[in-house]
Amino acid sequence: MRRRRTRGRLPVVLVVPALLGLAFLLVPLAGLLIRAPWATVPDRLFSAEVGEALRLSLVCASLATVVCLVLGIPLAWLLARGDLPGRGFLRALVTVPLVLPPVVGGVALLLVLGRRGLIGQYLDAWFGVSLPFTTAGVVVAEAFVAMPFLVISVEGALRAADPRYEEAAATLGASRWLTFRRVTLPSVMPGVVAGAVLCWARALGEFGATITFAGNFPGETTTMPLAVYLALETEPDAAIVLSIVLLLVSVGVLAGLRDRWIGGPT
Amino acid sequence: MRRRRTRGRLPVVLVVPALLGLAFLLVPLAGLLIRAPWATVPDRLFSAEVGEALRLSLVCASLATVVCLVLGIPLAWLLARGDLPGRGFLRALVTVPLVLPPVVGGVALLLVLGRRGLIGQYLDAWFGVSLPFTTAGVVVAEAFVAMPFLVISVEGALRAADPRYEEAAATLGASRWLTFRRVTLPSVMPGVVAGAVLCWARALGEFGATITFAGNFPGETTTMPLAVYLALETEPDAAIVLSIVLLLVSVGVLAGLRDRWIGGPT
Amino acid sequence: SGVTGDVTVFAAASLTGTFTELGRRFEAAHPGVRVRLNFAGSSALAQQINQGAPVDVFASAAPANLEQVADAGGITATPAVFARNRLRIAVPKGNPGKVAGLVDFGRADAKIALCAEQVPCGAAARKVFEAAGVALRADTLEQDVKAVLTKVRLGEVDAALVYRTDVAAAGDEVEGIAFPEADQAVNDYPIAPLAKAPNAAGAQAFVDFVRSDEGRAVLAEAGFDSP
Amino acid sequence: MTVHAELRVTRDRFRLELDLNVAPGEVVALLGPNGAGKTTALRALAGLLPLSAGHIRLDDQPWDEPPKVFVPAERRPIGVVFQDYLLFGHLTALENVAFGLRARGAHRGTARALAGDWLDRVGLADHAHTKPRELSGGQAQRVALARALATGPRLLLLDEPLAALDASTRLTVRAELGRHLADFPGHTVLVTHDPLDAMVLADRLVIVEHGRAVQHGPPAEVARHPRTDYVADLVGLNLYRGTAAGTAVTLADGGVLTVAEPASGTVHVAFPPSAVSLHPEPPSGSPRNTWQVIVTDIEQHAHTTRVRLDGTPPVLADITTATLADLRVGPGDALWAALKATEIRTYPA
Amino acid sequence: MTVHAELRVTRDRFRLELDLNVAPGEVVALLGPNGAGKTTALRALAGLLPLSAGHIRLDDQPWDEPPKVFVPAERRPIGVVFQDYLLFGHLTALENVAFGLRARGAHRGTARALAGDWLDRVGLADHAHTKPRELSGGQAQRVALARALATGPRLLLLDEPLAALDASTRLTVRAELGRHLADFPGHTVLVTHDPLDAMVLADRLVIVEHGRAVQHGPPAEVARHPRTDYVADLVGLNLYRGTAAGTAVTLADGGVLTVAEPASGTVHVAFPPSAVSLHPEPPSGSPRNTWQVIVTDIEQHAHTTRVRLDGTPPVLADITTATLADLRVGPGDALWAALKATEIRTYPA
Ligand SMILES: Nc1ncnc2c1ncn2[C@@H]1O[C@H](COP(=O)(O)OP(=O)(O)OP(=O)(O)O)[C@@H](O)[C@H]1O
Ligand SMILES: Nc1ncnc2c1ncn2[C@@H]1O[C@H](COP(=O)(O)OP(=O)(O)OP(=O)(O)O)[C@@H](O)[C@H]1O
Ligand code: MOO
Ligand SMILES: [Mg+2]
Ligand SMILES: [Mg+2]
Repeated sequence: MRRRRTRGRLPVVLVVPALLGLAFLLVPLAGLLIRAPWATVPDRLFSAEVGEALRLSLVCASLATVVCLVLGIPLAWLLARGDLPGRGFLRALVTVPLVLPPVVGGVALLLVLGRRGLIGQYLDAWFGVSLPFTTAGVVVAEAFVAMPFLVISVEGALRAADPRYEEAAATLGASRWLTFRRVTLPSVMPGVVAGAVLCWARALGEFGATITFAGNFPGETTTMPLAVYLALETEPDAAIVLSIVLLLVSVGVLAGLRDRWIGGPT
Repeated sequence: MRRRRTRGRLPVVLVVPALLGLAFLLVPLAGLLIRAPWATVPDRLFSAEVGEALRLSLVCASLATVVCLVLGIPLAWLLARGDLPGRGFLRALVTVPLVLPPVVGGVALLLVLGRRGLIGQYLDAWFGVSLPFTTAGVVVAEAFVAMPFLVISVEGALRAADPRYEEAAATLGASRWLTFRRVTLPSVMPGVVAGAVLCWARALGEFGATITFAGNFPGETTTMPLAVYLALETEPDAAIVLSIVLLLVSVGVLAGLRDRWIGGPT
Repeated sequence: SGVTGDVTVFAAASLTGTFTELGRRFEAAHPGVRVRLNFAGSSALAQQINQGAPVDVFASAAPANLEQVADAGGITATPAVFARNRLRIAVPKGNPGKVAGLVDFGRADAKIALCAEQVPCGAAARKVFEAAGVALRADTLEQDVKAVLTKVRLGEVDAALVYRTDVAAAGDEVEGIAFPEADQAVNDYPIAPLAKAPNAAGAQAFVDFVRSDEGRAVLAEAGFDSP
Repeated sequence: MTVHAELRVTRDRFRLELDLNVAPGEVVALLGPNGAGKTTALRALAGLLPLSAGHIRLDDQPWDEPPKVFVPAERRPIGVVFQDYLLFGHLTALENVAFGLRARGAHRGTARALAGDWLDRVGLADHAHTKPRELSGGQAQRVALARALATGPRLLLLDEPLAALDASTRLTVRAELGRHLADFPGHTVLVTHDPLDAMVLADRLVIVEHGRAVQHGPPAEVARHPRTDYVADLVGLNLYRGTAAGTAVTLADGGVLTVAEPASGTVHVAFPPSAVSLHPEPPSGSPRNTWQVIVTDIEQHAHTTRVRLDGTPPVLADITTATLADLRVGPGDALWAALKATEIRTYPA
Repeated sequence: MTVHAELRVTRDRFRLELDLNVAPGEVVALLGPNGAGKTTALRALAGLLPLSAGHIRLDDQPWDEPPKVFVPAERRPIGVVFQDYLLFGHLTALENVAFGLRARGAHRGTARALAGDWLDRVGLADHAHTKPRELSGGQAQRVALARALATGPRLLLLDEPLAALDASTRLTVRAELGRHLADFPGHTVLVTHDPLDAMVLADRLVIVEHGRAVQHGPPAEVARHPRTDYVADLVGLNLYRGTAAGTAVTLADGGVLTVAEPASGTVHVAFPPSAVSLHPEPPSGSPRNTWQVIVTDIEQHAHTTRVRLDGTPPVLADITTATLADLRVGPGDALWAALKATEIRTYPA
């Protein structure tokens, strides 16, 4: 059967800016694609270093996202539902790592978790744990920068959700924790997915805080953005190719996951 | 009357990670605050350059947020409600500027909107408009980097909203545009606010794309993050002070606005 | 003099302090002239220039970046080297790692930061290691000298190689240790007016000013060697 | 200017196959058990659910004709009251009602004034500036009703518009709705569980079960010839139109009934067949209404017998089988019908 | 083990001041017009709305006592059916019903099995795996009912649990609910608009208007001595408990009534006062039930007169004032009451 248009015409006032917005986001990428020295792409794609950087990027961004989900969703819930004093102020504070230039964020992390840092000195002295210059450090830096995205997205979703369903759960004897797990969380899933996507993508592209806190050592802390940045110094074209590789992989992962998460049984 | 606890106890399983998350975000800032050379703060705060950079940052981030709202909300709507083919793929593409290391984003913008760029050459030749190295260029760079945050947050909120209210509006004769303005948008306001906050904060902290696309001219394109970068070159402690100034202002603005937007009559 | 209007100078980030001062002095010497300074990494500046940025003068931290512009036809004049910089060993205040010379960089217990090879100070570091016959070893390869210096200031590493100028700028938080092989890797800072400079006269005047005695004095005070 | 609809919708395990024709000014009531497909049919008419086959036309103007034509909801001149209200939470009651008027181009002031009138009519003038969340269930439903009526639609679709109303409000709102529907030149489709709502408000009933019409026709017709016990039980109601003067109602088709509540003007009067008692001789005692009738038909239902009687007015009576045996009557026999005035409900028409 | 509640809640312009006591096993029905505060009262009992003053206690266990005690909803052993269902959209019908059981610690398998039973009881075994969005309005309400009942609460709060059900389902679900409430050792508060639901299901009525109780007491009591016309109109119903055998129902307090539908076991029988006709002599004809009665009281209402009559059983009759004049009777006079079997509704108790 032919597909009929079963909704009203899309309004021009919305479609025009939407397409402009799309163009604004996508045309620069087209610029990169046009400029890329395609002949060298296969070489680079299969070089050991690039492979390693890519793997490291994906692993660290994913771990950072997990950390953000584990800590960030409860935090969002606390901000949206807990009756805390000074909630508005706390909420504003949570956005701070967003505003901080990433390099300063890295410095802040060093001040706290570095070898001589507020907490880091004890970590080092008592447990012999030192985060800077390690892969764990990359995860910490990425999580620090990316967490606000998750928290704010999820909090927005929580505020938009109808709290009367939570009341219904309470009358069925569900504790706030069970209510959260079985009622609240499923109903804000789209917001959580949106937040996780933002978080993962931001972590994947993170540069400043990572290099400042975790340094840059191939195979341990050199993620793709770091490789791209350094390549820019000497071979700008190579940097563009690396960026495109990063983009393709991230688009592939997101397009794949989205279908799983969202197109699923819901 | 004394305040009674009228909801169940907050569950530990949520509160503990929430507080950990909060600490993770806030302790590094405490590190910065402890380390800052407080004696010099007042001097810097009232120096002409810092004032100018701050003003420029606030103006550009706000303009970029406006651009993102105007283009991004329709785009989010198109992704959430339009029956486009290949929607999942488009949605993944929209996140791309997030993943792109910002410096590469700046290069991409130069390739497209620079004086020799794909589009920029015509802008220059036909209208004599050149975006790079201007304040407008800062807004463009910030908007490019920040827009995905808005789009993804708003799209998440749109997906979580009950579409039957839109159906009700349609039966009352409302076009999709009117429905969007008067029914959909108000009901996803918390998501829009969350997105706008993310967007504004990200724009405020934007560094890589800005310095690459718009350059670093004091009074014209030197926003606070660029000033912080320059300060890092000469006086690292000053960089921390500048960052703290940026943070305080952004927390102030967000805490202030939030109350207006959210605590209001809704 | 016949210099008027704006002079737009793109200068390497490591020149932030000195060129800000030079710009101020140039404006004082040429009333009515405004020096517009754009500081960023040399390679980013080269990119911007090649994409058509309206620039009068380019001062780079390495000859390679200036050559990129020259290759693209942006510079026709012969670049002049206006300053030189040498490496120094930088250690945190009090030298907790007890580092005395380049040989200590090979110690397994010492945390070391160097510049990445892709940036000039990294290339220079490689040369001095070769000259000293020490195997190059590092815990981190940073994107620029300032990042290396940050690690030293915060005590995250026990030793690093940075430029003399950086040690000078870092004040008493960082101690510098000179070493003989530094002479093997002197880094040249070239400057040139752009072929399509909107203000050609101003461009030439600024280049001349940087290379004048007054200019050299400012550079020397920051720790640069004269060419 | 008739609505012609052949509704064919497939939804997972459920299939709707319903033909509907609604003449201008006509009110068609859909009655049926839960899950019969009444809401589904309304959604298809509203343009919220595209047909899989069949068609919907207003006169010769097609609204939905797979695989080609589909006029979206906002371009159909309709008004809908949803089963769960769907009031806009961020707008006040007044703004909710004004919404449709504004959407159809009315000026702000005009729209608000008209909306205010409508709120007044449903008895909520006091709550004009209340948000839906602060309305009680019944108040919310009345706002929804006002919102749908305010735009003066050509096809009005009502999904249980009176279900959440309390007895007294229901009477007022039903009367108001009846008045409006009587004046209303457009077409109305009404879903309801309440046979009385259906009988009083509708010109024609369509009884739906399992997605199909099991019977349809004018209320009196359906009541007189119910096809199944289910229908008989559902629509068993004597209903007349008449003119009231005090407690006397002169019926349009002959006969006078005495009622308890004085009224005036055109009214509906209704009473269940079970309220009518039959006597071999003129009865004495409290029943105010007694008149002679002739048995035309006797129908056996599960536990009762429905006797169709001719007279002024003609009437249906439900009696037990035992009574029938006692009375020993058959078609053609004469009897006296008795009916207490207090059994008769009067509704302004 | 009694629920004592002094409910004092202030909500913007609305103020609730309602005292409620519910004994174990007792069912209290709140009746009242839209916006009277019935839902507000339920929310306070459920712990979803803290009192501003007053108290709620289960026996001597305090649930809400401003300014100190407040037991949150999840720690009150309650079950609630909400006026707009509030089913969890991401769970199937079965999972919705199992939710409360799981929350109270039942194992997955046990919870699902029990939930399946409950779905079966409300006639939705077929829809166990359907999502709420795909249920019709009435189906959704039945799932909500099953969900609240499944946890075996000590205080059951029902906000119009039968409102969206069609006539036949309503009968089944009402009977099922009645059975459950009769077995139920806990306390029940029921909000309804339907006086019949209230009379059949409740042991005591509380009539609420403008946030205050205007009358309360056992249904028969309230029906016999309505304080206002509104109440008289609302609860005017003759209601008896009895044992059915075929079409004969032997009433618990004496008397036998013939009904149309055969039944067996304990039943409620109900008929409106308007169904009772009064005669100076034993009437002949269709009415199956005739018995002698003595006038004890005559009460004038707006358009009808309610006559209280003693006999076996005692009965209320509504007649018009004109009839009263014709009959020329006063307290102490003897009359014959007549009632058609088809007028009597029978409900399994
Ligand atoms: N979105 C849906 N997807 C699949 N099936 C659905 C959907 N909505 C309803 N149904 C099914 O379609 C049938 C008809 O539903 P509908 O809502 O039309 O019933 P209804 O007659 O309005 O009942 P009620 O009187 O209870 O409101 C039901 O069996 C229901 O389960
Ligand atoms: N959240 C609220 N804030 C302020 N006022 C409210 C709120 N909810 C309800 N009210 C008001 O309180 C009064 C009582 O409402 P409630 O919902 O208890 O009525 P109800 O008796 O349940 O009516 P219905 O039978 O229509 O459901 C109403 O006048 C209503 O407008
Ligand atoms: O141009 Mo640089 O910042 O000294 O490498
Ligand atoms: Mg329905
Ligand atoms: Mg209510």
